[in-house]
Amino acid sequence: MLTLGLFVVISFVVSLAALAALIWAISSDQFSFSQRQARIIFEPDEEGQLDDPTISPRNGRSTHGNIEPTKFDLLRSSIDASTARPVSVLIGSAVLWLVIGSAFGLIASLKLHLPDWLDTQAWLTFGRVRTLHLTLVIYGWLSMAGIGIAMWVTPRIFQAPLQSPTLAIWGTIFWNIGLVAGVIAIACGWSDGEEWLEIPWQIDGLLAIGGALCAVPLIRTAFTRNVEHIYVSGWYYLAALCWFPALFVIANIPGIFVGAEQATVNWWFAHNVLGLWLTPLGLGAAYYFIPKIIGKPVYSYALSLLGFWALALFYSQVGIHHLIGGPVPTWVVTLSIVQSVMMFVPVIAVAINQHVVVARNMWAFRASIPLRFISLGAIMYTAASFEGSLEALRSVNTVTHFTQFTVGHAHLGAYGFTSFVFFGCLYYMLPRITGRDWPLPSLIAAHFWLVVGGFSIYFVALTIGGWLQGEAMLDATRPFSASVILLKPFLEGRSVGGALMTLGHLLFAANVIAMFARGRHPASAEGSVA
Amino acid sequence: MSDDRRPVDERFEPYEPRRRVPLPVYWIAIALAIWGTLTLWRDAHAGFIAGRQRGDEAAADTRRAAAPGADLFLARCSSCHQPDGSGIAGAVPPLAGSPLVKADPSVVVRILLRGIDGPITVAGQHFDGHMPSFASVLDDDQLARIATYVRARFGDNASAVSPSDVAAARAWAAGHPGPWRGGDEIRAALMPLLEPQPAYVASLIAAPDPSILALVQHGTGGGWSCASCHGDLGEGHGDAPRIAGLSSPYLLAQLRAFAGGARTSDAMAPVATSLADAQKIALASYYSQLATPSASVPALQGALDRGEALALDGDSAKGIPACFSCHGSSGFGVAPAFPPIAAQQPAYTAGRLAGFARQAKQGSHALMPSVAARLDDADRRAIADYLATLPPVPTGTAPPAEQH
Amino acid sequence: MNHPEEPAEAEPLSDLKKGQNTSRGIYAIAGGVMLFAFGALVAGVIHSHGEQADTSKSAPADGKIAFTPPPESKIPDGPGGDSIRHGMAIFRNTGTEAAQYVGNGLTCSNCHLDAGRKPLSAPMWSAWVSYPQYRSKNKKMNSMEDRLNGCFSYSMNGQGSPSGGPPPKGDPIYTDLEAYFHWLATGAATGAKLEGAGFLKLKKTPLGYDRLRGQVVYQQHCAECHADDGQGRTDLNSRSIFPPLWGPHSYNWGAGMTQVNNAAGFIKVNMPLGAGNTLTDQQAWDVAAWIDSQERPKDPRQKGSVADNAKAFHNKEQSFYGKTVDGHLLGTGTPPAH
Amino acid sequence: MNRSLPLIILAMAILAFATTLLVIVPKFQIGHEPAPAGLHPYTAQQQRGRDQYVALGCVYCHSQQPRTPDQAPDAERGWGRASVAADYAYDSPHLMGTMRTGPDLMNVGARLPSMGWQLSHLYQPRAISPWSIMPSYPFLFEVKDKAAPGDTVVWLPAKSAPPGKVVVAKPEAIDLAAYLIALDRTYPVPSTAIRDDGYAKHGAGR
Repeated sequence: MLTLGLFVVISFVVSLAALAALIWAISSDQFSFSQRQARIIFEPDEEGQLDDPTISPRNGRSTHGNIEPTKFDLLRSSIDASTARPVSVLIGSAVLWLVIGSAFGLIASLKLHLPDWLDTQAWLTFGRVRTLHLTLVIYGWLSMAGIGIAMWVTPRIFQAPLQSPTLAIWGTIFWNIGLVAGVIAIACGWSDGEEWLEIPWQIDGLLAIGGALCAVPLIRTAFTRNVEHIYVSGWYYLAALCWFPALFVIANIPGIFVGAEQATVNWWFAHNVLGLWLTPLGLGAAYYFIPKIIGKPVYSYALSLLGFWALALFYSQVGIHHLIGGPVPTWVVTLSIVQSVMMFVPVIAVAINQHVVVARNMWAFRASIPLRFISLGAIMYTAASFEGSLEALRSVNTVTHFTQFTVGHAHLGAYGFTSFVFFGCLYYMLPRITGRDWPLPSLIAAHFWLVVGGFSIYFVALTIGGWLQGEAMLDATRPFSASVILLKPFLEGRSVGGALMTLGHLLFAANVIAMFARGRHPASAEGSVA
Repeated sequence: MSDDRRPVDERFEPYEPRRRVPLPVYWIAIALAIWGTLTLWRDAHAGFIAGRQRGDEAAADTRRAAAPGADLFLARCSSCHQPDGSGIAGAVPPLAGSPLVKADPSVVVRILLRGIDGPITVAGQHFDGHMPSFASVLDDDQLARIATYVRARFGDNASAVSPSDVAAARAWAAGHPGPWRGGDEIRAALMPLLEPQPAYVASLIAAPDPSILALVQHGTGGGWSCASCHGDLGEGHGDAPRIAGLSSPYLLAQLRAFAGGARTSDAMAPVATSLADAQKIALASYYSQLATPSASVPALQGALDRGEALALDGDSAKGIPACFSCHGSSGFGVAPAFPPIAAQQPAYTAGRLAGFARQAKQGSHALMPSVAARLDDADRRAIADYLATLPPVPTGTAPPAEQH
Repeated sequence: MNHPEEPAEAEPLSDLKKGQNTSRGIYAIAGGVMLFAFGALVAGVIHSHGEQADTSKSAPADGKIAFTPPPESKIPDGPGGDSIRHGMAIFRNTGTEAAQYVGNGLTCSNCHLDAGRKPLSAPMWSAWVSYPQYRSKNKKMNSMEDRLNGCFSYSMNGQGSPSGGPPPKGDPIYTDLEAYFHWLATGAATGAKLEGAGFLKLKKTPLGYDRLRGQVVYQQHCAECHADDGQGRTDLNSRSIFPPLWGPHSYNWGAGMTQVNNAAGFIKVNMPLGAGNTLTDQQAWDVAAWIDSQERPKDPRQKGSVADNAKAFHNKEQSFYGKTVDGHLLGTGTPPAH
Repeated sequence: MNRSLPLIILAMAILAFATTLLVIVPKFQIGHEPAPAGLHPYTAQQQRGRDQYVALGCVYCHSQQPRTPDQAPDAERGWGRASVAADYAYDSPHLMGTMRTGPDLMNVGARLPSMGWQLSHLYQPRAISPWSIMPSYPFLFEVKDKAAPGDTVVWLPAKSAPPGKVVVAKPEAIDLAAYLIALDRTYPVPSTAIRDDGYAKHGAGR
């Protein structure tokens, strides 16, 4: 008991010491870093201009005049050309999985208040449909879109063409095969049975290979880069691309963990998928695209350092807050609770960095839908993280644990934050990749308002319903049935919200398909401006 | 036209200006670090407390084991036989001065193991008693301590009883199921010199109809079998209650209430609805006659001391009357409206009390809702667990032999 | 290369900068500690507020002193404690512990609920501090023993007991009961007006009381426990659990409970047991009238006719004694029990 | 932050540190707990039923981890004592769950030991609990005109039974019900058993 108590103290002290060391290093300029290196790529007149390819002269909105091409544009064009093909494949797959995944999500949501609907087939039972939804949106949509965005951004900030792009295409193919195989296995009832790890471990190998094939080109690009400094997005991407394979492989090794041990591994993994995979992918993208679109830099270098390393330190240890009050040692749970609350530090750092630049340029927020998507996503990251920290407190967790509140929270993170950011990024990226304007620009706004409205309904319904459900379960004088009965209208509300979101995704997919269907613009496909 | 347009040129690539971390970020980080340290300390302390709570139970067990039986007597016997062993005139025979207590040690032990059902004369006074069997709720060691205490105090310091004596008597009792049939049988089997005892007149209990037994055991004739939830002998499981030995009118009233919707239960409603009234009557009669050993053990981590206090004395500060002030001494029930509550499954008791509290919140002023509304979670668990430690109501007959 | 938002380029650390860092560090730590203290303060205020809401119940009423008797576990050891315990046992099991002097199926604690502890059911801690006292019932200064003698005579129907009357003067039963009362009143001031003393003085209702209305109330709220015939109920060992309210096993016509106002006050606060104060005042009056208009053992003070006795002892009472109900003259008495 | 290799190494070191704390140390601590004497490995039939439980995704609505009375009234609902790490000694995959859209099932076998009830409930939960939102599982059953010898006929209340036909449980349904009935962890555990005791307070729950 004493030795284990010691463990907790040591781990917390180590984290705090690391944080203190980081703060000291920042405040005393220990990180040698030359601003000149990072800034050499800019011209003085570049700042303060909205850069939004969804706004084209065709729909009568243009914000800046025609600027003569520069040497840098030429370089950038060749960089973009190197990534165009793998990124197109990744994004095309991601959007496909988004549509299918959200359809399954909608079915699962409807089944919760229409339990006798579609009940004759085993593969359509709630337990499988819900799992198909999660697997498709996490490993299909979010992961592939995230990798795709990373693959487009990373060469740009390294100012070097993507190394071995063919590997990335093969990686995408492997990943897709693994995903399809996993989805079929789950639909047939072959599942590893742990949340977030349902794909049978025999199939996980394909995903692991696919992921590795996608990571290698990016890491190689990092080593062949043409700038000395690594922009903050690059830190997040590099770390995430190393973290996720390690997590995924360790969590999927069969036969090592049993029972309660397995539960700790399960939640260590499941939360790290959010914390060390989706969050860095989303934050990396937001760190690049928010200033990119506005045309002004984020607030502070020192803050982004604090945000990144504190995230690594604290987020990696929060997973066991999913087992509060459960059959695992008190000290692990407490450690995760404390580290969850310590997450306020990196979250505030990121929030200041990203929100301040948007707040000072509200004109851009109003003008640009991609920026709106990304910036709203970043705001929801702040909100989700604050909510998550509070939810980890024992007093709050007692109510929210085991309820739909946590589902609302998970969607605030995985949808409100990551998906919103990715939507915005894709709206920005695809015209650059294809060299064409969006073919159906009016659908962009429709997409935005559908998912914003749908998600608001979704989140509010589950948050209120989940809280009431938790209160009902804590009151012994109310039968368990009370918690179910009171929840039903909120579940119906969730379906309404989910339907709006799914509709928005269909519009988005239609736009993407229409864009790809027209092929890449010959001029940009050439990779040269001339 | 626009198709031939190149995408708008980009000029800006993001970078980060050099700016110091704002002081409020440091403040928050430091405040959180202090909070985290305190939380770690407090939770480590909570683990320590939980360990000690569990340890306390163990310590209490050891304490009880070390006690010479006085506390067991007070908890188990005194509510009927009175703390001074004087019994209750016309109801419960005295222990003080009883020849049964002074006789061979096996007499007290065998009575404790089997209970008594029928007329008995003690010290010239006539009783028509029903003493419960403690075989299912106390272990050999506890029974030995009670017997030793009773004999020492009320039997002129008669010799002590050892757990092995109890074990031997238990083996013997296994071949003699059911309670002693009055003083007559005790006199015949154990104490020929006992004063003349009234004759035991077997009450005529009709053997259950085969169709009712089929209903009970296999569910033939409507619903899931009773036994599949309530146990082979109606002893109950989890939150399925013990129904053996509950009075026939009470059981019948509940079956009708489930069927009519006056009492709600997801599991009972479909069954009660599908049973014909004659079946309900027969089932109520069948279960009221079963004398089944207790299968209840405390399971809710309730405080047994608190439960005992509430059951015997209530809590005047909270306006809670004693359970036994209506449900009879030892929780044996008062027919027809007040069911036996002794040896009930604790999850059922606690859940039922919570349900009554719910009714009170919904505006009911009926008796149980009014009382249950004043019990909190810990009280409900305490009462439920305490009642689970009591011997079952000593009524009816031994279960049909073919079910053993 | 001119970025207006940019602070000055990083330069080698000067002593001035070092000093700035130190002061910033001090500000950071002080601010953090203050923020934590502020947070703790806010959390503490919320917490203590929640606790206060729970305990802000008991407010003193009309100048009377609130009193709580000591818990049973505080009974001292030794011979004094034994006497207290025996007094408590007599109080709870009067028919067993004082069998010689009890002529019905009641115990003291049937009316003095919770073994004489419960407020407004004539608790013994308040009784103890108000004796000796002049009582118009017997027109003399009564000691506690005199009062107890009266209880045995009337409420316990001593005339029907094996000894034919209450315990004789000086009997240890009195001593032990008084020891118990004395202990219950530990810490109460002699002669003080304690909150919850005696029975509730229930205000009269405009409709007055009516025994037939009371019969309906009785069937609805009382019969489940006390049985339709008012004879109470016993458990399977024939031990009385719900006391008989009238008839040969109940209190006799000399008992204070035969006065409708006393019974109504008792019922209003205490009945149904565990659901007190759920009947309306009118229901309490009516049901008290129904119960007290039933025949019961005769008044032991009766020398001549019921009418004479009514004039001598019952003329100032709200009682059915001596009245004719359904053709029966109440007060005639039930035949002796057994 | 100008070099990628140190960045990657440090990031991985932090993850390794977290993994040690959250995975490896708990594994050794929990691994040292012996399986309770009252806990038995699953029989072949129960294991088949458990596989059905996994395949149908029951875990997404049903937890298997009752909480302490200090925290929640789970025991009062009949869900059993708070579970400890050793209760799961034979569980792989673990099925602790994180949702209670339906009730906790850690001790459902002690609470609802009736095979007949379980089968009826799996066929159509709303035949028993009209408020239930649990899926029905008709594909685990056959609807026949007449039961063959050896068939397990499922009793249903008149309003839910297919008219003129009988519902017979397939082996999968019987396996699943057998697993549910085997879920009974009501045996005692030692006072040193591992679980999260963070809700214990002075005087609370005692």
